Parts: sequence; structure tokens; C-alpha cells
Amino acid sequence: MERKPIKKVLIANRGEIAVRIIRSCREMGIHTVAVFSDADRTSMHVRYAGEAFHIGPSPSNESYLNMDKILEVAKKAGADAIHPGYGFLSENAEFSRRCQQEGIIFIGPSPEAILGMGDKITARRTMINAGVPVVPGTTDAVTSEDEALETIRQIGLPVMIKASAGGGGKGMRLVKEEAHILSSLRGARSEAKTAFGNDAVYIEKYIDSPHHIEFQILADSQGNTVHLFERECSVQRRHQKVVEETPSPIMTPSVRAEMGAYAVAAAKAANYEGAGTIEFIVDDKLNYYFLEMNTRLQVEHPITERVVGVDLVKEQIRIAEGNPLPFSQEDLRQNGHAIECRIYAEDTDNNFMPNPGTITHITEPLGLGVRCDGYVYEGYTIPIYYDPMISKLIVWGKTREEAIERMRRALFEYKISGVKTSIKFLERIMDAPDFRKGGYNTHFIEDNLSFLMAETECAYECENLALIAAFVEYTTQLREIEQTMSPASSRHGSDWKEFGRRLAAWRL
Amino acid sequence: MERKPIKKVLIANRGEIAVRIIRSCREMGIHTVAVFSDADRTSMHVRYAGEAFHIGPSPSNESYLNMDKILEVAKKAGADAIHPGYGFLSENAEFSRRCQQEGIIFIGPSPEAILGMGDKITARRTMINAGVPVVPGTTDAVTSEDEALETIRQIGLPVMIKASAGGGGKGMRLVKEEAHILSSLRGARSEAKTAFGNDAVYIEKYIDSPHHIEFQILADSQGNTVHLFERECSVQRRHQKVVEETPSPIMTPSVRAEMGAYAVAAAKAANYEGAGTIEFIVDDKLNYYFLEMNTRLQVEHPITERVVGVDLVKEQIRIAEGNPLPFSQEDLRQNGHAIECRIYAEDTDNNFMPNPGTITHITEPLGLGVRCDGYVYEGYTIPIYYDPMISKLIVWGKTREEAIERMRRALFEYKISGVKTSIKFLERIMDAPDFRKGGYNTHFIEDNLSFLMAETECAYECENLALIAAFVEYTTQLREIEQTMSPASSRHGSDWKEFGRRLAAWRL
Amino acid sequence: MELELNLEDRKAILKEISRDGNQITIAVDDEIFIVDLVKVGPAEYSILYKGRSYNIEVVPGREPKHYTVNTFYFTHDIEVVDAETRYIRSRDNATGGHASNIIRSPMPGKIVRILVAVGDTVEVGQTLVIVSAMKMESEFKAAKAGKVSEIPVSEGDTVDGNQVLLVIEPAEEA
Amino acid sequence: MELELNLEDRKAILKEISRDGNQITIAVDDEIFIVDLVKVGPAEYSILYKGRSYNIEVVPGREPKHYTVNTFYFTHDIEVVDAETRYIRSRDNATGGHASNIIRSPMPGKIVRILVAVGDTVEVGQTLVIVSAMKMESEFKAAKAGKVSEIPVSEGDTVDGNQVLLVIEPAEEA
Repeated sequence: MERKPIKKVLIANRGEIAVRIIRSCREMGIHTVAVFSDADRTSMHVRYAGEAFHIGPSPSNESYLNMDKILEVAKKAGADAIHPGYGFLSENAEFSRRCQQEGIIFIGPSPEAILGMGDKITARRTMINAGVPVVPGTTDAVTSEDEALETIRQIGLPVMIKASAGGGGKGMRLVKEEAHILSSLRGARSEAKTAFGNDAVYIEKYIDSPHHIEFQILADSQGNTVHLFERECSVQRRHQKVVEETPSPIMTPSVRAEMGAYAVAAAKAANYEGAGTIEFIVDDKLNYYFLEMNTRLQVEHPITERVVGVDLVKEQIRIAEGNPLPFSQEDLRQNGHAIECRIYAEDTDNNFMPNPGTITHITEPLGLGVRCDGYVYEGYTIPIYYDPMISKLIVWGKTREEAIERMRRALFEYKISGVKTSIKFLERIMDAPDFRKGGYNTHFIEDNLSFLMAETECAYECENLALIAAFVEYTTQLREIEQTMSPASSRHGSDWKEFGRRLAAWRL
Repeated sequence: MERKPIKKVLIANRGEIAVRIIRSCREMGIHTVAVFSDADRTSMHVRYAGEAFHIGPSPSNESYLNMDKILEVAKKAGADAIHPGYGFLSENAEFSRRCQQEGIIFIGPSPEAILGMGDKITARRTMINAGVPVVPGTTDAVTSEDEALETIRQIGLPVMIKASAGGGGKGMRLVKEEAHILSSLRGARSEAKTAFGNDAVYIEKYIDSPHHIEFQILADSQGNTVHLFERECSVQRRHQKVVEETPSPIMTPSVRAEMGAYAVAAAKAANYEGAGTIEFIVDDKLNYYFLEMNTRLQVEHPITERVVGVDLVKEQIRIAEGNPLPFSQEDLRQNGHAIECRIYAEDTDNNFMPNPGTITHITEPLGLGVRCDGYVYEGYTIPIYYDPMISKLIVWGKTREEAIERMRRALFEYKISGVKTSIKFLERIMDAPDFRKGGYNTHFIEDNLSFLMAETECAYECENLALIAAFVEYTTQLREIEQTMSPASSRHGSDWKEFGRRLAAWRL
Repeated sequence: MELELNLEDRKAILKEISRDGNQITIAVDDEIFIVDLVKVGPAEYSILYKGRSYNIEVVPGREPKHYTVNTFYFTHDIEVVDAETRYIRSRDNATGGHASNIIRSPMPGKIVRILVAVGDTVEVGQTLVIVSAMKMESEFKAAKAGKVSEIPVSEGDTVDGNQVLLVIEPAEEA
Repeated sequence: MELELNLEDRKAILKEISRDGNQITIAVDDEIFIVDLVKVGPAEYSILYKGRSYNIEVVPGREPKHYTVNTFYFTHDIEVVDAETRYIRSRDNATGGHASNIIRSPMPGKIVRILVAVGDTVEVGQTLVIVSAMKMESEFKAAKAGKVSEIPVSEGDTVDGNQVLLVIEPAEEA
């Protein structure tokens, strides 16, 4: 195998993940190239990278998804590799192929691996052949309604109808009653057609209290594949992960070893190279089934980094350079417990509506066991065009209990003004008895909504102190104004600098 | 042994260590009480604690060293324990005794243990009795000059004369030549008399290329004592530690095991309870000798926390509550490598002169493997009365090399404006070949001063860009002024708010 | 100095009794508070009250004399009511200003579609405008029936938080 | 706009050639720079130049028209020299202002001891004042021989950085 040291990486992404990737590159002595859209000139990844180039208008399909432009910048800047982060072009087989053609290393899997795992039905078939357990259901796309009815009769209700090209919950229908089978099938297909231009669907047994548990894998170009244990991702809202932790509170050592071995088998079956994630659906009895493979770095990768003690971005880069993995499965251990909370700019009291805007003040949590991966800064305006995630807060503790207490402490310290955030909501999750117990499944948020959304009352004292602070702020301003407007001071009318300084003080 | 849960802790300290202690208390659900001097009303520990009380004027002997006042506040606030941090009252046997008398738990050792280890000669004798190797020299204070001469003839030159009650390099003399013995002895005694009111000195063999290596220990009230491995603290300037790391790059597993066992023996010999540190002096051949015991939490404790995975403040509190240690020696492992840099407000280009002042801007380093324990914030004025340490930057890496690269990355990200800091100097230490090699001793800074202080030249380009930025800043201000002063805008002369807003913008 | 402050539905009268450096004595309605209060940042106050330490942030609101005050867990909208405010309010009441018929964007975003035109009659619950922000689309619906009298934005516009999207003239009360 | 700027010993003439949003073309002496420059914070600029990304902080200095400019590793003192500055300078030269005979405190601290009195004659290297800050005492010595003409501080005073501690009237040149 040829080894080619990477000297300069273009990061085809923005936000916290771009900053996070640049950090690892810096530590490796690798030069970095940022790209940015109109909306992102002042974004942290542009300021933090060694070089930065404009690639187009704000909407991502005209910038961060513009392969031609990104490849053009990579060549102009002399980048020998591109890291796609997550989202955008990270799971785009065409982009992986274009990089290959241009002689630029794509820090991610081959186009074939992306394609093979991107199509759910192909992926499912590959896993069945490799002996990995999958949810009972169809192996092929369902082409006729009769076939669908027959399959459902075999599996038994409830079932889930899913778009073959799907993702993000689109083209998905849960069917619990016989009477709804046909209407759900038609609905799923028409939605899939609209969303993905492809109405192929498949049918799976519906798992009733599902836990979403995924395994991180790393595979080098020499055929070595290891797993870095699991992540529990069952705290979800609208199929979007909100809190992740590792180890999973429901996992046992023997099931972990089994699932880990299947995750490695799955990656090998896909001829996978790089960092990837095998998602499983797990029921309350710890029966587990392959769900899908994500052929990229996950948002929640830091909890694995903390507990296993590995920098996953560095490993991705080393694999892309053609190096063998520096460790074998036996070298890897889980040490303590890590939790990640995703901090969104959103109004949790108003149906979680996104809340872009200007950050007027930010205090990030620090200290023992706390990692904060963000990208916003004081004075930065979060653009309206992209994901509302501000940062990821990751804590580590010797035990799960300590990690939860540390997360509460860190959320308490985390202050962001100017935009509404999910911080308070996340604190409620940490306090929820169902979360503390640890046996929660993907219905957790739904089931605990009244607890999570409960209006906590501001004590009478806290209300009065808020009034006092506003009173003092107002009267202090007023006094300053009167002082400056008074005849005594207007004598020095020409001293605009002093005047400005005073006004500045009030307005601040 | 009686177990008494602690519900409220008064932190008899300030700065980063007070904030760090409050963090652990918060995670344990323990209420916190801060105390503050005149100069510290706006200090972070006051803002971050649950309660805060004023204890006196700015000079520490009228506030942070005022035992009566601190105990009075503890009783008023209903604190059942006091954490002294480091410095101030942390190694004051009288304060430990006063707490005992008042029925308040002192989170630290007994008055007897502090006294026993505080007097260097007593400590030395205890260690000899316990079989712990000590530097060849006198066991008793030297009372006559003849005795001194005789001892020095026995040990052989070079020797070190040290004040019995000493610390911080005061009352200390290195003697290399016979001719200087008497003058050095007299100098050391008179300095000791002035500094500590006690002219007792003792004489030790001088170790030529000494490494300062210390072992962290924890001892509970049930007689269990463990060590948490070593810290390498040889990067020192004027006997002040600047950079610490663990594991020590010169340590071998067998010497570590031996020294660890002696550290435990030393703590047991002192009837020690709580967290403490056994300092050793180690020569290039790994001969090691007991130097002294610090009966408190050390500034550099976080590197041990990171590599061993233990929260030392929490363990201190649990021990003070009467709980047994939750782990035995066999449970403890060193995992990876940690380095700490101490960030001082000082002018490294001007003889390291302290540089207090107002923080106008601060960006703290974040991301994988980085911990920043500080206390200053934007707009905060560092007082002139206390230690110039702003924060401690701690990084972890899987290997020593990764830790060094991560520290460089973190120092690069760390931006503090308004005061001068040691950040650039610390970056040079990380780059120094002697530091990278790892075999350095306490002469490191002295020996590498020309490398560490070398003037790096700002490239012509960087100078021109600095000029351009200043030009744009000035001309932008000028334009804004002209605009506001123009007749067109003065028509709206009464709109003082808009006017103020604009002026504010320029002045910022 | 005595002032009326509104905190959401609560009306409170605050009166400063004395001030000595950071030590301020203030009456809130009939209760006396002795606080140690100091401004520690552009918008941040540190308050010590009965020994307890509070961090309170006072951010100027979108309108003059309005403040957004953040205490530990809570966000309060506080308005200082002075003579001018009272005057404006009485005038508005006299002329019957109906703020509730103004549809504002609660966040910055982009106008994806406007489903009505000036002059259209709208029903309660009818979708009027769709705004997109951060990969999500939000629909804005009519809270009252009436006639669209103004649409100061166009499709494709980028709007700020609190910007007026649409004004509805309410239907005559039956 | 054309201006003279001093960066330590270097004198440079800067001239703005064009500006289009963030894109600014500027001549520094004879070299042309095309930069993408945007202010991202109260004192922080982000500059893209030849693709490279720079963060430069421009902090107003203690005196008007003086700036402290921090680039990655370096701190520069930059002065804008305009007509007014030139006038003041020529006047000072005419009257022979000797700034070097003013002893200033380089940092905030507390005056521990003043070892001379107004009217005293001092030698080069003689210790004049001892200032304490952060557990360290620093001695300030005379750089030139002369007579103490002013001591605007007293023992026990707390002083700011750059505050004048002592003025020495230089001895007549031999």
C-alpha cells in the first residue's frame, strides 16, 4: 500500500465541525484551507483556518454543495486532501469519485462504499449476506401493492414502510392496523417520489420500544477493522439526536462484544475504509438489528473520543494517508462515561422554532471533564441558511452519575445571550427520572414532554431582583444623560471624544 | 469512623482555585460560600458561588489570612466545612486547629500533620525513621559553625544550606567551594531569621542536575493510603513551577513503583489524612531522595486528575466526610499523557515583571483534550494584591508527543488582551528541543534562555497588515466623526440616542 | 427616584431609598431590599442579596425603555413606564390601535411564500406567510379574521426578527 | 486618503486606493495590497490576503492616534502621524521636551517607598522608587543624572500603569 503524507487539507464544511477538524490538522502540522459562502465571511472556521476562499452565495447548493467550485479552490490552494465533515458532501459518492479523478484524497470512503450503504435495500442485502442481523422485512424494493400486503402478512403488524433512498424521516410510515396498510403504502411512495425522486420503498417489522445504539468503526486500507464501542442515541426529537452517551446504560459486556463483532463484519462486508458508524435498533430484551451505516464522521463522535482516548479526525487522516491503524481491537478500552448535549439556537418554548440572531454574550463552560466544541463568538451573527446547532457540550465522568452531575454543572455555566437556546431544555433532560434511570428508548422526549416542558416558576425574590437590576440600569443611564446634557458639561461641547466615551458607556 | 455528609463548604481562597473547588462542590450538590476582599468584589469566585461574604481590605493579611473573620463568616453562613485551596491558610496548622475547635471540618490534614511536615527538619527525621531515602545531610538543625563545617566535610561539596522553616528559596544557599562555606552559612541564617523569625538551618548534599518529581497521595481516615503516580515539575523559574507533566519522561515502571511505595510510606509515617504531595529530588541516574511534603492540593493537581481519571477535590471532600477511598492502589492506572502550563499576567520580555490590568478581550482554548482552569473574564481587572496567575491550561494526549502538539495548538488559540501574558514564552518552551527530548532538569529554563527569549521576527507581510488594520481603524473612525459632525446630521440634533450609538461604535 | 416597571403581567413601583457605592437600598412595592449591586460587564450585574450571589443580565430591548432581563433560569421582559409611555398608551387606546393584527416574524429568516394579497379577506387560522430559517419552514397564520391592509415584505426577502410581515384590518365586530 | 504611520522605528505612507465592501486596495509605501478586511469584534479584524487568513486586533492606545496592534505572535505600537501630531512634535523639539526623564510605572501597583525628595540630586542607576505588584517588588532607577523636580505620588498610593512617578531635570551637559 502506498503511503502519501497529507500536507494541506481543504475542509468542505462550516460551523463547529470545520473548526474541530482544523484543530486536529493543526496538531498534526497540516495546513488548512477553509471555504465560505457569502453568509460565512465572519464565521469562525474562516478566521481559524490558515487559508480561506470564497465559494459562492449563501444557500448551500450554491456554495457548500458546489463540487466544481470546491475542487477548483482545492487545486488553486494546492490542497492534497479534502475533509467533508458531516452533512453537505460527506456522503456524496459523486464527490468522492470526483476527488479520486482529480487526484485529491477524499478523507472518507470510496464512492462504491458510499453508494452501497447509501441505498438502504442494497445495504440490507449486503448485511444479510454477511450474517448481520437485520430487522425482519423485505430484502428488495416493493414493486406491487399485492407484494406489500403479502410481506406484511408474513412479518405481522406493526410494520414500518420506509423509502429506499430515504433519510430524515421522509417517506416513512408506521402501520399498526390492517385497514391503514394501503393508504400508508401509497403515502410513503408518493412522499419518497417527491423527496428523493424515487418511489421505491421497503417494509420492516416495527420495533416497539426501540433503542438507537450505534457502533463506531475504523477501517484502514490494509484490511484492519476495529470498533470503538457503542453510543446510545435514543434521546431524539423528530428523528434528530439531542443527547448521546457512551457506554449505553442498557448494554451488557457480552451483547457489546457480539454487536461490536457484527459492526466490524458489516464494515468489512461493505469493503469500508475510514471512520464509519453502524446503527442498530435494539429492543428492551436487547435483541438488535442492523439499521443503516453512516459513511462519515458523526456529530456525536466526541463521546467515543473521550471514553476510548482516540482522536477520530486524526485517525481518519492517517487512514487516508495509507497508514495502518496504530491499535488493534485488544488495545481499546472504554474508560468512564461520556455524555454529549447538542446546543441549538432554538426557542424550546415555541415549538423548537430555530432562533438565528446575533450573539451578544457567551460564556463557555470549562474545567475538569468538560469539552465544548462550538464556533460562535461574541458579536457573531448566526446565519439563517444552515443548521441551528451552536455547539456540542461533551462531559466525562468516572461513572454515569458523575457525568450527569458534571453535565448539569456545565449547562449551568453555559451562558449565551442574543439568541434563544436549548440549554434549559437539556438541563431538564438531565433532571428527568427516566433519563437518570437509563432505560429510556426513542420515545423518551415524547413520553416525558410534560416534565421537560414544565414551567418552572421564578421565585418572587428572583423576580424582584430582576426588577431592581432593570431599575438601576435605567436610572444610571438617565443620570448620565442628564449630566451630559446639562449646561455645565455643554460648555465643553467641542470635546466630542469625552462625550462619545460617556455615551458609549451608557449604550453598552 | 463517624461519617458526616458535608452540605455547605466555605472556600477560604480566591482566583482560579476557588472557582475550581466550587465546580466540584456543584457537581456533588454541595452549597458553596465565597469570601472576598475589597479588591475582589467583581472576582469570578464571588459571582460563581452560591453565597458570598466580604471579609476585609485587599491585602491578604487583612482578608484571606484573617482566621477570625473567615470562621465568623463560616458560622454565620452555616458552612459545615472549609476548603482552604492552596496558598493562604492551606498549610496553616493553627487554622486547621481553630476549625477543629469550632466544630467546622477543615478539608485538609490535621494540625499535627501540617506541623510535622511544615518543619523541614522534623519531616526529614520522620522520613529517615520510615525508611524513605533522604538527601545525605544533617538530621538536626545546625547550631554551631563548627558542626556545620564538620557535616560538610562528611557529605562533601557541593552542599545546600536550607532554612528549617523555609520555602520559596528564602534562606537557601548553594556552596560549591570551601572558601564560601562560612559566609554562605551566615547569610542563610540571617535571611532565615528575617523571613521566618527562626534562624535554624540544615545542610544537604547538593544534587547536580536535579529533577523535581512529586507523587500525589490520598489517605482516608480509615488508614487506606494510595499514590496517584508522579508529576514532573522540573521546568521552573526562580523555584516557581512553570510547566508540569505526567508521566515524567525520565521515569521507568520499576522506579515509579518504588517511589510510589515510598510516597505511601511517607504519608503513613506522617499520619496523613487527605490529599498531599511527596516531593522528591531525582538525579540523572534516577537516584531519588525525599525533599518535602506539601500538605495541601497542588496548583498542578489537574494533570493527575486527567491521567488517572480522578477528581481530587471530590476525593478530598469525601475523605473529610469520613468516607473510605473508593479505589485501591490496584484500581489506579496512568492513561495517556497530560501537560499543564501556568498562564501568568507578566511581561516575559521585561524580566517577567507582573502585569496586572484590565482584560479587554479573552478567547479560551477549547476542543478535544483541553482543559482551561481560569477565573478572569472580559472587563475584569486583575488586582495588584495577589498572585499573577491567570489560569492553568491542561492538555491530554494519547502520547507525550500528541500532548505537546495539542498544547501548542491550545496556546495558539488562547488570546488575552489588556495585560501581557506568558503565553508566547510557554509556546517557546513547547518548541525547545531540550523539552521535546524530555530529559530536562530544573536548570532547563536557565540553560535554554537564549532559545526561549529569542526575538522572533514579524514577517514583513505581517507588519504591513498591522499597518493596514490600524489605517482602516483610524480612517473609519474619522469618516464616522465627519459624518456625524456634518450639517446634514446635526438637523437631528435632538436624537441623542442615535448620536450616542454612533459615537459608541467608533470608540469601540 | 420612583418608577413604575412592568414585568409581564405584574406592575411594580420601585423607589430608590439610598445608595452608597455598591450598597443600594430600594423599595419594590412595599418590600425593602438592601443589595450589593455592581455592573461587571457590558450588560451583566452581580448582586449579593442576603449573602446569596446572583448574576443578572440586563439587555436593552428592541424598543426604548424595554429590557430583557435574564436571571439564572428565566428571561423577563421588563418595561419602564414613565410619563411619555403613559401618554403614548392613552393616545393608542383612544384611537384603538390593534397591535395583535400585525403579524411579525419571531426570528430572522427568508420569506418563502406569501399566500395572500393586499385587499384579501382572511379567515382565522388561514396561512398567510411561510418563512424559512435554518432548514425549517414555519407557517404564520391569521389570529383574527379581517382584510389584509399591508404587506411590507416580498417573497425572497430576508427579514429580521420582530419585523412586520403583514397587517390585517379586523373584520367589523358582528 | 493618505497617512503617515509609525510602527516602532519604521515610517510608512499608507494610501487607500479603492474600497468595495470588504475588498480594500491600499498602498503601503510602494507596495499594493488587495485585502478582504472585515471587523468581527470590538477591536478585531479578520483579514484575508492572498488566500491566507489573519486575525489582527487593533486596540486604542493610551494616547489618541496611538494603537496597539496584535498580530499572531507580535505586538506593535503604531502611531498615526497627522498635521496636528507634526505640529506638536515640532513645538516639543523647539522647547526641548525630554520625555526620557519622566519615570513611569510600567504596570499598576502600590508605591512601597520613595527614596528621594524633590530637589535631590540623583546619580545614574540610583534607586528612586519601589513599587509592589502581585507579591513582587520592583525598583525604579534613574536612567540619567539630574535633579528631582516633581514627585506626583506618595508612599502607599495605588498607581495605574503608565502613571508618572517622578520627573528628573537633567544635569547640565558638561
